[in-house]
Amino acid sequence: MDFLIGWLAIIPSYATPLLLASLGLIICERAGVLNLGAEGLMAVGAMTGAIIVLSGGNPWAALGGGAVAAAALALLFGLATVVKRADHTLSGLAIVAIGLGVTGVLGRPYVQKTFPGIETLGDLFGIDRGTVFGRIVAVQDPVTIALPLIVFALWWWLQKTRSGLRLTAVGENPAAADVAGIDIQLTQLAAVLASGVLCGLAGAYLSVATSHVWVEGMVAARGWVAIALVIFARWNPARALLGALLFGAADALVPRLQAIGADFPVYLTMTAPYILTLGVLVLSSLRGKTSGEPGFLGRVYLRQDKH
Amino acid sequence: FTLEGPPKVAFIYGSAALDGGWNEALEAGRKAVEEQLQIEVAVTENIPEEATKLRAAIDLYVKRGFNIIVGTTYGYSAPMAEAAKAYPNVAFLSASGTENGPNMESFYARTYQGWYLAGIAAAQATKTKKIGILAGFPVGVVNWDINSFALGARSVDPDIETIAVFTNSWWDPVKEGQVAQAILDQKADVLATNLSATSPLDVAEKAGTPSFGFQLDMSHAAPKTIQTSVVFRWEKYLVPTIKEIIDGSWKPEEYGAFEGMDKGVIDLAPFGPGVSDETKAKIEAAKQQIIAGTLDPFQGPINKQDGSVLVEAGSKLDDGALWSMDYFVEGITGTMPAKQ
Amino acid sequence: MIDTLHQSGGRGTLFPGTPPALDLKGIDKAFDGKPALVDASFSLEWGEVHAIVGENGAGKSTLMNVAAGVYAADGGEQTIDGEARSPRSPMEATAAGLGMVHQHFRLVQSFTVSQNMLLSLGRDSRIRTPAQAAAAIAAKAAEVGLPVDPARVVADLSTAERQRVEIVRVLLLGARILILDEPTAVLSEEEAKMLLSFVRRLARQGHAVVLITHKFREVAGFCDRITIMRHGKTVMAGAPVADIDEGEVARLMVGEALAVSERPLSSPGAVNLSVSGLTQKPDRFGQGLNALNFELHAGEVLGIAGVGGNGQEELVACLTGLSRQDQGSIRLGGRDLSRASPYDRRKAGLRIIPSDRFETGLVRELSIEENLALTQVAKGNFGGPFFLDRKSMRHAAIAAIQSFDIRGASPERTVALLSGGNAQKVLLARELDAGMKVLVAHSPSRGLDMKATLFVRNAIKQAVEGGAACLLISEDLNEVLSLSHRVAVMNRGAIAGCRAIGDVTPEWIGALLAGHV
Amino acid sequence: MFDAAFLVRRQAPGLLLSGACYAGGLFVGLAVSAFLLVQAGVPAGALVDEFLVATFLTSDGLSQTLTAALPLVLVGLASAVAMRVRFWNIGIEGQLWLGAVAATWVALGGIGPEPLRLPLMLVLGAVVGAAWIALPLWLKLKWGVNEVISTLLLGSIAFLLVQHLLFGVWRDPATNFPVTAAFPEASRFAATGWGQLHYGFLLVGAVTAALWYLLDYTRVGFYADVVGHNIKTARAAGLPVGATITGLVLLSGALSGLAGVTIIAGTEHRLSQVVGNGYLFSAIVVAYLARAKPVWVLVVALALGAVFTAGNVLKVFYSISEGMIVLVQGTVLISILMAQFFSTYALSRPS
Ligand SMILES: Nc1ncnc2c1ncn2[C@@H]1O[C@H](COP(=O)(O)OP(=O)(O)OP(=O)(O)O)[C@@H](O)[C@H]1O
Ligand SMILES: Nc1ncnc2c1ncn2[C@@H]1O[C@H](COP(=O)(O)OP(=O)(O)OP(=O)(O)O)[C@@H](O)[C@H]1O
Ligand SMILES: [Mg+2]
Ligand SMILES: [Mg+2]
Repeated sequence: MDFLIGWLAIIPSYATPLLLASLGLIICERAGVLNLGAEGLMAVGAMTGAIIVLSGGNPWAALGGGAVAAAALALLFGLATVVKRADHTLSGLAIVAIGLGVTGVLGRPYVQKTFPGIETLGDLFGIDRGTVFGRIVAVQDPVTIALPLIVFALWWWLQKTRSGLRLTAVGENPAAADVAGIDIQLTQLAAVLASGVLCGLAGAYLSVATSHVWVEGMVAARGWVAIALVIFARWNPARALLGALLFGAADALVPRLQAIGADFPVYLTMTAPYILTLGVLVLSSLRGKTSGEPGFLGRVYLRQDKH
Repeated sequence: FTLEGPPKVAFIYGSAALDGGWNEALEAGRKAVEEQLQIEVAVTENIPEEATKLRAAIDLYVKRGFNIIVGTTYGYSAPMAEAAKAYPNVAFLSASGTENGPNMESFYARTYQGWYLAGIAAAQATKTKKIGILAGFPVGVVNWDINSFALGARSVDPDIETIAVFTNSWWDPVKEGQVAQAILDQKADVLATNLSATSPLDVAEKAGTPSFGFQLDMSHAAPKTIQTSVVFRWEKYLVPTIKEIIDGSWKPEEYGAFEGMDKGVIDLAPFGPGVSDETKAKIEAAKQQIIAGTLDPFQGPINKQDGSVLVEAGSKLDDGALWSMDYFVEGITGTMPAKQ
Repeated sequence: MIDTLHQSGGRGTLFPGTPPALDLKGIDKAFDGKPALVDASFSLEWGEVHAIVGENGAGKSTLMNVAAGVYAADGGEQTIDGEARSPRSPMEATAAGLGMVHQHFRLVQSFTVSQNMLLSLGRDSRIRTPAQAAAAIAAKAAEVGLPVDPARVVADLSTAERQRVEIVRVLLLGARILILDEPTAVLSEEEAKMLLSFVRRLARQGHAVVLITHKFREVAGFCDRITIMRHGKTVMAGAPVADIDEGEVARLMVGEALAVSERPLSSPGAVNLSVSGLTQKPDRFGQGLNALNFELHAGEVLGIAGVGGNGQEELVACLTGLSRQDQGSIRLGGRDLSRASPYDRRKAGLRIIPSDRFETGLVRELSIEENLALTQVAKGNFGGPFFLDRKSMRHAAIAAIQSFDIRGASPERTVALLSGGNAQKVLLARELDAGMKVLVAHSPSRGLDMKATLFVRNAIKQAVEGGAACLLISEDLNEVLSLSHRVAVMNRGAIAGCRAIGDVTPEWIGALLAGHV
Repeated sequence: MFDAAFLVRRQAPGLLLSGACYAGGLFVGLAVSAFLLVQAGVPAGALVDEFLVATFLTSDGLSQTLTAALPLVLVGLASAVAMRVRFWNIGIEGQLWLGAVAATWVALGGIGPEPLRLPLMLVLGAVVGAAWIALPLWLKLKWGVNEVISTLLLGSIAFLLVQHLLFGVWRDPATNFPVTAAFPEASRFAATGWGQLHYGFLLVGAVTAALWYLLDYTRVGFYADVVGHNIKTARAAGLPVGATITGLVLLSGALSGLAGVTIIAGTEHRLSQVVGNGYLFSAIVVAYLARAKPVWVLVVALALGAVFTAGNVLKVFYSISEGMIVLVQGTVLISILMAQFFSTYALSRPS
């Protein structure tokens, strides 16, 4: 029981950064821009967040700052892919390099300096940690708690609002969106920026909310997991939430099993989330579901092309 | 071994020099060499543990007249040994390496001595009789720390259970914080980290749990709850050794330099505010015994985790056994990730 | 003559004294140096249906795309309702009251009709929710008399339905100038007739309509004036339809008179292809097949008429071997090919001209010589498995380019750069080879101009006279009737009836077609 | 916005224009990089002296570049052959790891007679690399499972398997570090004596030449082009679509596996936790910039090898951090990518 409670309580801390980043990627890719740069964007967010707190800033400002800084890098990505119509895949990889590189250079003076992070709900509202509810909820922070709302809002926006439809239309069929009077490039740029903001937030969450310290390379491939999650979620925010929880749960389980001395092959067990994802992927293909991939993902639209 | 030409020293790091942990401890040693010996010491960071990349860096240095090369990670060991054969007039020092030769010496410190003392302190601090330690990968130099920590604690109270968890990475502060939480969730009320990141100490500080750091004095990360940190003082090895190399009196140890508390290469950082005088006294006494050689953490009788006998009473593990340690001792709850 | 017509351009005008709805003068447009329009002009009056005809690649779509703000002209002047206006985007054109229904529809397939509609409505529109949009669509559709179901997903709609959605959309956006780019190419005869009467009505109510088409019947029956284009120029501007006959149009379009095609002269021989009990379950994408039977003899053309979407695509896919029937058999010259691979079917002499040449016929990105060699390489015609003989490939291509009169082609150019008619010739050159026994031709002249159409039909004719058999599947009844020895009608995935050409009457076809819709 | 209204695609950009844009992008990228490096403390003169001279004009620099390029060529080719049939092999590192694992098994176990040891390692490494991509391939062909994610996932799984071995049966019992014992001579490529270059370069050269011939002069290459551009047409034309995809994708896996063997038999002489790191990024960049053409893969891989060599020089003598070097790579790459704009599109403005 204790085991279960501890496990449940920690899952959100694993899932939150993954989910934030994949929501950003979903927005971006729904507009047709394939974004493989998540790892670099998150790195910039993580470093900026840390620098802001270490320079005396408020942790919330740090989250915001991380988002803004990553958005700036995303703007470069947008300049390349949307304005200069460069290849999306390679531009994404370049953004990873630039993000990791910039943080390595600018972040040097800030490595390994512990700082205060975001307050948990327990701190904020004095929730009693004696009860089961308290033990699970008190350790969460406002970002995590807000996430289901964000997911729902995003889902609603994409499905039910006109601007959400316009975004999706750009990714599905930009020629149709163009004659409908939608500014393709502006929409895509906005979507790219949104992915910058959310990936930056995810990165800043890692340093500011989870570990309260910054080191080079601390994103540790979580950006790539977020990309896998988007495909797993079939570009649907609600399924991304589910997927992030699933990934998080599996990831959180391994150290906990070690801590109770369970006899199991750790590295082989760590393959479980990957095998599980593969399984889900195969199952959904088996049931003949479409991948949900936006029709024009990763391709370049030009009005004066033959369509 | 005699050096040709004026001494020029180069340090090569596997990642950033100022990493807050392992490299930074060596970097302190490098600075001491520079100041105390009044020679220039060059630095290269982020050379991956690949033969091609390391060898290229060594070649470049040697071509420019550098003749004392210090490599700082175990993955450098084999390619450094090859370079040592190719450059017999260059001295090679390999931190946590495993190869030695006429112009090459590996060096490491008996960290387990410090961890034994930390274990004693942890036993004084625990109420639940559960203490926790998180570590990176299950290699010998890590396993002996964990085992020694547990043995130190059980020397005070044989009922103490030590929870040990490997994060399976050397460098992931996010995961380390989460693993620390996992240990605390198992009712451990003392937390030690065998890694470089401070995030576990941060978790401990929030929870009010007494904590132990490693490699450098980590008290800044947990000013209230830190007990102490097991720290390296590499200058105590590097300065005299490089001096010997320059003098021409250096003779590399056959099995490498393996220094302990007697030389001061391994030590404890100043105690935190929460450590009682009684504990301090106890630790100080044990420390003196270790320095005197009358106390060895791996002195029998010791059983393995499964209850089988590891060391009979009256004997102790030799250095070879220490390096190949791939098991937990009795009283540890934890999983060896890839048991054979 | 062109000049006089241009100046007298008001003869069809129902609203004298008003400025032209749309006027384009001296339009130039080149794509990366390659001219598509050279000093082209066009004038459209309120209240008329104005046809634009011309060969493939003549510049019809390009001119209208310039008018609608999709392409930016390199030079020239444009007025809309008397005001100088050159829209720089489709949005600006919409704002000026000009709406275009493109040759390839601009709808988001995964959206419903009303969601598509919401997209197009400007920010200031009062319609903000799908429900409001649905109501508006329903109202507009009722007003103009085009049935449209706002709740359905576009991907599930038939081509005709999609077109209605497009038309209702531009009308709802307030278009008074309506440009329809080859709207009837994808419609059945019935559907086309309905559409054309509708636009005529619209024009009479005061709209102005541009109709791009390749069919003179439609010009004669439904349009007021005609503009003819050739090689990017306007060769006849706005002549009243009543003053001109088909021969004249054809002459102006291609610059020479056209020979009239006939069905191949030959007496049918032995059964070459026999299909029996072909059945495939219907799915989301199509109608499926329902115990379909026919026999095809050497030296004959069997025409299969029918409204699109009655299983034609599925039949061709099953014959090609791209999809597998659930039941039934396919035999060619006595061999059972029911489960054979496309390769074995080709080896047995089956050749296919698909309805969409760039989907299953040609590879856009590859060169003409490679496209021509596509089916030959595997047979070892251009070197063995470990060596590809590019030299002989090129020689073969040069020969094919000559004998099929593929224009604008050199062997190493990519097929994407060819016009539709010439691309189709590449396909014909490849498929009509010596080994052909049975040709399955699906809408072989869809979207082609008269000259190219004639070329395609002649090629089929010659092939059949040489002893091959041809299954001609087409929604163009004219094509079926002029080429076939026997005519079958396809309905709901089955052959509803089959007769020798001499016995075919309009009533018979009408009755069988009417089984559907 | 941004003159979208006037942009047209160039129909067939000339070689000169393409080359000029490539060079222009490279130049701008290098200029920005040089600025960054000077800011970071590298004297401008040293950039030329050390960087250009040491990398390209010294024997050490050249042998270093060649050695570094060998695995890059193989992974670049691996990525390229898969790209030819529109298969995204994101699991290159996984196949590389397992190829190395197979070779290690042969080397440590002393399988087979000594003269055949190295060939056996190469063959087995290639086979296992191919086997590791077979599952994603099968899933894609059979059920249309997206290979981007399945190969990515299997890449992660492969690395964990390596961990399991390195911390389990293969750990060096003497030191207990996750490094295998060193391979005996029979399991290594012989050294040429020129820097670290080993005779694996002959293998890499031969493989490149073979692939160049395969893709440009045989049926397989022709089939691959058709399948890669229009799979439906390929099917309808009766081409062996499944076999073509299967062949090239398995080849991709095999090449990755071979890269793993080349690394451990050529320079590392043991299996460790780092030998496969970072090759995915390089592979995709190389294949993409080389337009998936084998000969160009060779050229681009050599260029990237030179970048690594130059990076080493900067790290060693100017304390330039890894971050700066990665930043420079990213900057040059994105600059080249953006420059393509000018050769791909033209403005058609009213005159
Ligand atoms: N977006 C484009 N890019 C390049 N060339 C184009 C483009 N659009 C049209 N062209 C070329 O311009 C010329 C005119 O084409 P257009 O589509 O206007 O012909 P069309 O008269 O509509 O023919 P069709 O009857 O085949 O529809 C052709 O040579 C065509 O290939
Ligand atoms: N998009 C394009 N880009 C470049 N050249 C093109 C393009 N489309 C067509 N062409 C070339 O321009 C020439 C004129 O094309 P057009 O479409 O007018 O063909 P055409 O000769 O009239 O044939 P058709 O009888 O099929 O209409 C052709 O030779 C064709 O190769
Ligand atoms: Mg055309
Ligand atoms: Mg057209």
